[in-house]
Amino acid sequence: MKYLYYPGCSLKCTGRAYEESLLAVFKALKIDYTEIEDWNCCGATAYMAVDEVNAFSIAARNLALAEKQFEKEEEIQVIAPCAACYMVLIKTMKYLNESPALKEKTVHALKEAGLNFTGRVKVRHPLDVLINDIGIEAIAKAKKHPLKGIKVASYYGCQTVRPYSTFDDQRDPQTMDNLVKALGAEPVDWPLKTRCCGGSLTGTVAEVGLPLSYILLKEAARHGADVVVTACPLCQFNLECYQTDINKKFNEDINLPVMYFSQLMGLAMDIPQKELGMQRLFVKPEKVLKTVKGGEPAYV
Amino acid sequence: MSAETEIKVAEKKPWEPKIIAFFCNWCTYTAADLAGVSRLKHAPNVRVIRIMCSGRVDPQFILQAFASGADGVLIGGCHPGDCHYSEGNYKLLRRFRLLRRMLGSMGIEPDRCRLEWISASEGDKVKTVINDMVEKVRNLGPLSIPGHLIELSNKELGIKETEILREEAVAHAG
Amino acid sequence: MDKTIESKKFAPGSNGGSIRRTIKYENELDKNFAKKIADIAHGEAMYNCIQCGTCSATCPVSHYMDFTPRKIIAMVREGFKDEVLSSSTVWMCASCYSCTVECPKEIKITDVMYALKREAIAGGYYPKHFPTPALATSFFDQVKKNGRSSEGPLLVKVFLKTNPFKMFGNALLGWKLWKTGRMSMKSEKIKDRKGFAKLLNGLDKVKEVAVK
Amino acid sequence: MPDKPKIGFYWCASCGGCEESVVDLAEDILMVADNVDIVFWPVAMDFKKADVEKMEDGSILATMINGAVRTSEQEEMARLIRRKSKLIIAYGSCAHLGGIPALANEFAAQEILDYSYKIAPSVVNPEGTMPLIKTKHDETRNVTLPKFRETVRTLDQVIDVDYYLPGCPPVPKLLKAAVLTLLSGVLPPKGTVLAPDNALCEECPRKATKPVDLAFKYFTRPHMILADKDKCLLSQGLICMGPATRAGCEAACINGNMPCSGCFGPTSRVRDQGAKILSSICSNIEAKEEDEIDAVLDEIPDPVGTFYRYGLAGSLLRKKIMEEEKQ
Amino acid sequence: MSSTNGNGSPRIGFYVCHCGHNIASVVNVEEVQKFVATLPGVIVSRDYKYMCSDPGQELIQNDIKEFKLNRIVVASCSPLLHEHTFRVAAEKGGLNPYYFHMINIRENVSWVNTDKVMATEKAKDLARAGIQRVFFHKPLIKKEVPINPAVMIVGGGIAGIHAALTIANAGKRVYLVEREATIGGHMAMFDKTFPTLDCAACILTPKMSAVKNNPNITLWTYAEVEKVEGFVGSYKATVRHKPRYIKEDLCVGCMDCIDACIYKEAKYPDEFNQGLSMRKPVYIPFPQATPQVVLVDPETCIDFKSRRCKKTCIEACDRDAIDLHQIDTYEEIEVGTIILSTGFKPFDAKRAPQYGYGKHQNVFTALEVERLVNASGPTNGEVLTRDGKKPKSVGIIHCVGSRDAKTNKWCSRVCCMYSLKLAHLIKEHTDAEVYNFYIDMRTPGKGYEEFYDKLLKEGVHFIRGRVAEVTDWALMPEEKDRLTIRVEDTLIGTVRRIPVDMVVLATGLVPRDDAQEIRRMFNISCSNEGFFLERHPKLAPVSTFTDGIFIAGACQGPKDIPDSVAQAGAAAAEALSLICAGKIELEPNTAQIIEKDCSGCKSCIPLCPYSAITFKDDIQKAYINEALCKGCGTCVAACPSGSIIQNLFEDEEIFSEIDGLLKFAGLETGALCSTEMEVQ
Repeated sequence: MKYLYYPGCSLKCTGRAYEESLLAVFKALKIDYTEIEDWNCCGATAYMAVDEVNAFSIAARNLALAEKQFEKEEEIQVIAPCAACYMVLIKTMKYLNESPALKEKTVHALKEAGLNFTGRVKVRHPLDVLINDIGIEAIAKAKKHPLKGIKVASYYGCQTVRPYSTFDDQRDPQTMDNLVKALGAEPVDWPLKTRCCGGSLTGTVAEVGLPLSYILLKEAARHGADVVVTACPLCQFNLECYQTDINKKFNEDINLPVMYFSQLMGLAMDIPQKELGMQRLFVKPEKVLKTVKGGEPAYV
Repeated sequence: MSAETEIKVAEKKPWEPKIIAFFCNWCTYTAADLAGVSRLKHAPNVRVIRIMCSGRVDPQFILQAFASGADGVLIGGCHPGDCHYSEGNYKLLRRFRLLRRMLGSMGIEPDRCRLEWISASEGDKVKTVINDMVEKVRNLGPLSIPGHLIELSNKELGIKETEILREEAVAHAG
Repeated sequence: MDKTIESKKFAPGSNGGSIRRTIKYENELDKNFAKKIADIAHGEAMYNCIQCGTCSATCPVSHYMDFTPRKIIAMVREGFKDEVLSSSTVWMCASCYSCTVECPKEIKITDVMYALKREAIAGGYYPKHFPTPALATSFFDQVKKNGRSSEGPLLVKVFLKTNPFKMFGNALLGWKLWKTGRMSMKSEKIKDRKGFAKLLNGLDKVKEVAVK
Repeated sequence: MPDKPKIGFYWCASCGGCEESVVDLAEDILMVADNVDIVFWPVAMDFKKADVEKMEDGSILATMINGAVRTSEQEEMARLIRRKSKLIIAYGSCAHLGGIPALANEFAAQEILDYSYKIAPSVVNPEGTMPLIKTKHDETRNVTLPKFRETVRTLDQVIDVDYYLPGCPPVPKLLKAAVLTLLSGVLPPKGTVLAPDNALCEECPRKATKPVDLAFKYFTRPHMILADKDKCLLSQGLICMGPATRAGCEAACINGNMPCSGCFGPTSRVRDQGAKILSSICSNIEAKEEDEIDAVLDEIPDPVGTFYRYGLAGSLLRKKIMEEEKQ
Repeated sequence: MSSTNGNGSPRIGFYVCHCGHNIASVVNVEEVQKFVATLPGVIVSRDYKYMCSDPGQELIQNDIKEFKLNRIVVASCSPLLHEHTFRVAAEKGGLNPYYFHMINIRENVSWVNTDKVMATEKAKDLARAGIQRVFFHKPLIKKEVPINPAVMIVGGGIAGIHAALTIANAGKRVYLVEREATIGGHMAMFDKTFPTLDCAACILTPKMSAVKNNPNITLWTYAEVEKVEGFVGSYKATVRHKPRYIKEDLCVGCMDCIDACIYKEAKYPDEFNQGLSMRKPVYIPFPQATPQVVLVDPETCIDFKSRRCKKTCIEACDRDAIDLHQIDTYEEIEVGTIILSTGFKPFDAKRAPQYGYGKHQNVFTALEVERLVNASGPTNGEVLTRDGKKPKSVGIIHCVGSRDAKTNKWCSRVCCMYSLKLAHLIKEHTDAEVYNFYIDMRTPGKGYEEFYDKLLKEGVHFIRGRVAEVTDWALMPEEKDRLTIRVEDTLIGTVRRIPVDMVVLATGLVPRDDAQEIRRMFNISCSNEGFFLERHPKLAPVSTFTDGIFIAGACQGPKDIPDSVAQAGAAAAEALSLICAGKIELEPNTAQIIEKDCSGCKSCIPLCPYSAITFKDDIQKAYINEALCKGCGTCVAACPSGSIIQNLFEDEEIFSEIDGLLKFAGLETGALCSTEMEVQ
């Protein structure tokens, strides 16, 4: 199957490692993707707060671009790895299809920009694609170094499974855990898989955001996780980059690596660490690296 | 009163769709009552005729309704398997499938003739179905067959014009 | 756990603990407020609320809000416009959608929060020095201009707007990010910015029409 | 000499078969001739319209008009004859129900003209010449043609009709009976169809072979199978209109191993022959699931042509509702 | 349309009802009345406040005499409600009741339409249709069928038991069919009953044995109804007796076989105790089971697996009551009426995953706790967590599965009260801190609110808020290794985390899984949520749309014990009233074939679901057996030569109704042509 790829702003910046590792994995699994040409910001959570119609329309622009780029396809598969982008794009599809008035407005505006939106797009999350299109078996086969004895806490965050996505259970999702199993690691069953990490609050209102991230790290550690894997650039950022602040604030000494599921896959599939953006991590997943590479340094 | 005057009367008021409904006593008519008891407001364009079973609906009734000026016909029966008389609704379904196709070739759109399974408890479905159908028929516009037949007869009864022609012919001949 | 929270500053009427009247007179209420909020997509579900509090209980940040989400819904329905729009609640919402998922009456609470954020910004209610609205607006402007957001410049802007000193607190983090190539100060832009502008103008037209 | 009762024959839109059927009376026609004066019969003898106009109103005892009404001329003549005759008998399926010509009611008049003068493959008409109501023949004379009406109508949709003699064409036996009734002077109530009021199965030679449970699994058509000569045709999946059609023809078609196509029209208790046969046939289909039902019904490709072969003009809907008629 | 089926030229009396404001507030009844007065055949046209009132009916009767009316049309409520009333009125006036026709302008017009003008137009159309219809009405003779005095009751819970005893005590034969091995239903599992706190067993078991001992009651447990045919007065039901591998008549319930079973330890989850205790393959559901008969569970009995068991049980039984080769047996019974009391099913707590039932071992359902607190239960009345500890604090979560768009929209009505009861019992047994988490406290019933007061005094915590989640992750030290309930205390307006040792889920009541099949079998309806539908929510709460079939107890909707018993009584009374009347009148709306017209085409014969139509070979025509005809009219619609008529629904009656409803009333296509003549 052919896919269109919508990176979103974060994956070009704080989340670069996500993009690098994901695309590396795609390549390794021979997933045929092309980036949407001249895509724009999805509007994320902030845009909706200022102007609803605009928010839907700028999101719709990307869908329209997709339709333009793949005009022949019956149904266009768009992969959006960033949880926020993913959710916003699905939401846009849903609302435009459900509210004709809104759709009319948007389509009219898109016309102004020389675009059209018919609603042929299907927005997919990479986890969805990997599990349901590629399949656990294929992934299990693709791994070179089974992650024996590694305890992985899958952290889905909010918007990957809520509220519109349907590829997994909204309260107790399993896809990432299955993925982890396929890589030979041991998923830890913990209760906070989908609890909020604080989102942008962690950066803006630390006194509210930090505790949330803290709870997550602490609970993951309590369940004996060696590493936390996420599918969202913001979650990864909050959980990893604020660990020093968190330790300071709650006088703990948590040192829990937080990486993208795609990076974990890459390591297991013996993809060079550089291609997986491992060097961009603040907290190195030493234990994982030992298992895959007999303890060589992770970065050059 | 002659149909002609009727037409004029009809023209005075803005057109409103007229829909004849045949509801089976056990499911759909009861559901309509339930809609009433629950005060579920809906479009006033549907006139219900109560029959014991949707199986009683004779295709003649539907044609007669159209021929007498209905813009749409709605039939309501028990869900398949739920018929109070075990299978009347299936018998109707079979007639309906062909009748609807036939109406199509007679220039009557499928949306004007509708069959719905509505159980005794589905008062809300009565409401939604009626509103939906009234809207669809409203968009289709009036059918008013008798109206057409009369207009068409007026148009056809061009006696005068033939007379004139003949006179001319005679005149020239003479 | 840390309870001190800046948002207290603008909790309704909490002007330094002075005595304050809590009775509410009908003429102080905005009777159209509920309708206005309900008019957003799927908003009518808001009227289903039975005040069970599931939203508040499942919300990860409700304990930092001056009104819990449940209470906000009640206040919206009754027209407590000023209190709602000047409350910290809407700006605490992290859009995690767990309330939307858990609500037994299928109320899209997160969307209601968005609607309130918009109202607050439009009505100039929102606290000037509180970061979240600042983030929202700066983000909005940036995307409007460039078609994309660039976290580096964005954060700088937000801090300048709100609390410049915080920046130094985050200097170390910023440097680490820059070192690992996860943060740059250059602004991302899309190519077809004209078309993008057209798109947004087009919308403004549509809206005008809607207004007329 | 004593005046014999006057009888007339006239034809409108018809094939002439009805006229033939009069001759089919064979020697009985002499009986008729002895007892009545045939004062008007364009097919057989030379009459002019003027002759009829000269007659005084109501001077003809009965006129048998066959054929449906499509043109202004037919309309005009029908009215004229109505004035001149005490009784009008709609003679044959076309006058009675519209007949084969009435199938044209599935199309607009213009469509039909266009097809027959321009589109039809056999037509060679480069100039696209079309019949005109009025053409200048030369300096002195205009030629006029009757107007081609929008629809085909049954006789009683144009004039008041007293009796109906059904059939395509009516069978001699019934014609003879009709004439005798007229002469007898004891007349049945107005509007009577001069044929038995039961369905054809009553007199069908294959009645006994009709199973109690038809449970149709499929339908077929005469050109597709070799029908068993003594088994009920419905039981062989052929659409036979017999159950919904008046008896009186003594199952002529069935005896020719062809299904009844309904030319005698419905019984007095039925308003719409097509609707009724549809109802009874469909009710007896075996399938229950919508798509299975449709699969069986798809084997009736042209329901209108099948169920209204003779009855379209006289049916409840009478004609196709044309797009332009809907506003 | 001028034809009147030869019953005299019609003299019609028309009456339109205000129904107080119910109709008059939307429909301009006076306008309708004036309009109808102008219609052909109408002699009197009146509007009146309440037509169904005595004066209203007398009005009709007097007019019939005074104006020699021979047709009556009343425009008021639904015929399903008052048609009978007015027919009787017409009859009293000396008219054949079937000369009456009823028009529904309340349920079909005033209650569902808002536009007064349109509604009035609609009412007029309906009236005109009715007027035109009665032209063709014929006098008909009522059809009566006898009532078989035997009654079948399906479901032996408290409702079924009470109904059975009531009818049996009136001296009538009752067949009580119960699916389980014992009667008693859910009530038998309860410990105490609210609000009086008297022990369920103490009040139930006497009634159970009364059933067993009543000579008029045939008690069939471990049996299911397979098939039901016939109609009110004479139903024929086929009952399947499931093999319990014990000869019921021989077993005296000595339970020697149970002791003798080669399984020395009971190792299979005990259904009656909600799997909180174990039983053997041969077992008796519970000590007071009625009948006192053991049964063998083929799923777990070795002999059924390997056929190589020593069969110590058989040796042990000195009455040779054990027969491991039993098979299904069928029995056919004839009854006149049927009462369905098939009960409910508790909501499956797993469908509310946020409460962790099945994930956290100390989350219990209410029914499990009922067994725990029960002296004869798995813990002999001790309330213990699954790890065998006495809980120091217990949280009871109300509305589990109820009032939730994702699961059940409805309120289950009994949960608040039984939660209060359990709170009391748990406190009594353990003296733990008990928290009730409720959305709204619903205590409508005699002594219920007082019971709530009592609980408040007992120091039980009441927190108004729907629990968001039950989790085992500890944020605070006191939460370690316990279950934490996260909830908003909505009355205070803050979110709270409350650690407990035991969570009780007050699961709601839902329809039984096979409610739909049952409903089909008995030809009745279900309401949207799946409970059996009553004929009228207020006026016929235990009747169904099928005559002679009644419903009682929680199969009709969530209900507590007092209400179930009350309904059971009502259902019994309904059945008895039919039985005492001895016969029931049926609508004479049967079909008949006009012999002289029928051509014998046989099209109608296979269409009749009751095989009421046969082919008479001697005259070569079809014939309808009126006794078998139920009056659906399918054959009428399908008769290709129009030779079948259905009383009350003749073609002409319906055609005239259609025409009456539409503008071109009375002008059939033929008539239309004559207007063409007028035009020229």
